[in-house]
Amino acid sequence: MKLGVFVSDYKLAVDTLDRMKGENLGIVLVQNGVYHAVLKEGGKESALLGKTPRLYALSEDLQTRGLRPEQVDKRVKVVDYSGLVDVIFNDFEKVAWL
Amino acid sequence: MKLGVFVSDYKLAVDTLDRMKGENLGIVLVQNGVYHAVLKEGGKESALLGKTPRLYALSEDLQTRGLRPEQVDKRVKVVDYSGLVDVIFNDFEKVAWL
Amino acid sequence: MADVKCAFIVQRPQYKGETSRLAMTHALSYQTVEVLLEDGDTVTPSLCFVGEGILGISKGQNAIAPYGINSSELHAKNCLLVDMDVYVCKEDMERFGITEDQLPDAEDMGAEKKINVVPFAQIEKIMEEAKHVLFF
Amino acid sequence: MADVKCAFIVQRPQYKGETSRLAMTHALSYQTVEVLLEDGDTVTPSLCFVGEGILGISKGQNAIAPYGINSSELHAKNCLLVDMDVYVCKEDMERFGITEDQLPDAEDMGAEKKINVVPFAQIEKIMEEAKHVLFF
Amino acid sequence: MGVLTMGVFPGLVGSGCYDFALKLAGAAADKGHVVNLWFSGNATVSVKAHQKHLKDYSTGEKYLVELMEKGVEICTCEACTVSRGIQKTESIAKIQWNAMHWYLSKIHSADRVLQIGGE
Amino acid sequence: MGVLTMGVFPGLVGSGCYDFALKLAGAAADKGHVVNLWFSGNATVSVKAHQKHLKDYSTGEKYLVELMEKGVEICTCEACTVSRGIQKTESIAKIQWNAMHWYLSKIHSADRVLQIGGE
Repeated sequence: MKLGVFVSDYKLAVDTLDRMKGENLGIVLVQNGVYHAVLKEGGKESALLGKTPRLYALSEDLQTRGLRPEQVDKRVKVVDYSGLVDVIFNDFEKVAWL
Repeated sequence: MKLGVFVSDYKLAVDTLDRMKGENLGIVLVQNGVYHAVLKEGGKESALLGKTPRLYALSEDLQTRGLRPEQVDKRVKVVDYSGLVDVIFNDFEKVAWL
Repeated sequence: MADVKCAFIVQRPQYKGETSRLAMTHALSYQTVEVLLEDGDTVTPSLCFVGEGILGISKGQNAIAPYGINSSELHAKNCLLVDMDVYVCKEDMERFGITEDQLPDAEDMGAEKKINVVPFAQIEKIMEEAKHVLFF
Repeated sequence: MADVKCAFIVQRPQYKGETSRLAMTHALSYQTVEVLLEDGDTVTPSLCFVGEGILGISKGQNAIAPYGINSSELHAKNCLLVDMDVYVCKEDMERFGITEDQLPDAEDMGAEKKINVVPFAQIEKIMEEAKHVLFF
Repeated sequence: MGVLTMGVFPGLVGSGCYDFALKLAGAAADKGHVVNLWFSGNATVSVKAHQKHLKDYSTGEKYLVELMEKGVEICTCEACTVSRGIQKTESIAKIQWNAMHWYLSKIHSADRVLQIGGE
Repeated sequence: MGVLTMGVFPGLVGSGCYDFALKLAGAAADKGHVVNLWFSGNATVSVKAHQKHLKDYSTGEKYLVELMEKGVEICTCEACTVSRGIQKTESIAKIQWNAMHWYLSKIHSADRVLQIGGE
């Protein structure tokens, strides 16, 4: 269904995303969600990175937190707000904020 | 240190409580925290119930959620707001909201 | 003339925050949205409870006595009363040990619809068929 | 005449909500509280970062450009500048792969204090010795 | 060009989510998209006029005014707003006040809906 | 009798946590304890006067007034409040306006402090 899911937390209090099939899913990391693109907790990358090849992170939210682009996992496409608007309209049929 | 920790969620987004030693700890279940006293997720009781023998749950928050006193785990003392005031002043030296 | 299907997915418990309650009140407003639309246009919400979201609609709630507010149970009943399709995730019922008789119905209010207990796969299908998906 | 020790424990990340930022601004006000207290009375906060709380004070933040607000890094530096005791949990640094050189200092602003990286056990001891414990 | 309708819900004034919603709305409007913003729950507080911008707080008033100048339609849930003591006369000018069906009507015309829930 | 100081922080208007804080403050005052309430973050919105009580929303005004009649001291963070556009003249009568050190001073005199954070 080409659903883009916005993730705005690092530690998630809901498990809806875990249970959704990855095939047509995309994940947009915003706010504290951007830590998923950078942190390796206990040496392990975030499980979200393996869930789908369609991964985005918001550059403004990386910048705010002092995270540099080179720290971001290579599979994650960094976009700014303007780029995010295009992602919403062009890359997905629908979007949802977790 | 006789610290009473207030838990107001079922699924916790912070892990501070997990890491605190149980000896002098008490746990007060309020708001959605009262589900810890009732639910057996996947047949298993909440880990919080085994953390300390000093467990309380707020009756008004059970009532609000349609949870009956007989559903509450026997180790949990059900108190109302008035009783909770006594718990705060008499059973602990300090209290903290998780 | 078009109907727009929306999946309202309630994934958080009730009361601590307002979001999961507002999911229901917003879905209910599908009844009156026509005043703002062209003739024949409609919006049809499907209201789905998943994860901890299923906890907040149990029978026997009383939020008026302690807090002076309407219960989420009442809101769920109102949704049935206006013929909304309401779904609860079967796997989550089992996981939390909640039985079907703990779910409210609104027969006493004259509602014909009942809550549908369905597998998560069916809720995914509802999301798929909807034009828009809204998580609460 | 009494000093009241308080443990301010920041356990949530910065920015999404305000709480963890407000922990720092409230702790900072220990500097001016004397105007409301009897002579000789004081409040001494210890500011401890644990769990995800440690993420929000990293060096190199810029919240002014995108959002027009001061960064949490600046707030952390201000805490050092007023000689507050600031602690960061060692185990969480390791868990998230954060090194000491990623933590800010406020030498450029003339601060003498530095952030102390300590085991969680020491943060528990700070909570124990404090009269009050406040989680943010 | 498309239509983006966003619902902004509880607890967002003073939070990063609120800043996010306003920035995204602005970026979409700048690209020529039609943007509708619905405030419900605690987010309704953001329609209060005379917000003082302090650098330790994110406040929305000036951004909301800018958004409306760009053609963004903004509406607050009347019930949520008056329950918080804010009257229409105290609201930022040109923000609409309506019931929840306003949001549903803007969902009807939308190509994309972003419902920002959470707390 | 003891002194209970509570800090009530973001996102609490219209939430269960806010109801909790007010009910606990009332129960403590009824037992003869001294109670101080500090509002910061989004909770400061609760000092706005003329809240309309609808049964789908928890509103605090009448409870706050009752609490103050019982002797509870209530203070709102001035910076947080004005950043949300609420002026002193629009506030519920007798609620104090002050800086964050008010909270610390009431912590100094307290036997128990309950800081309600979260979002």
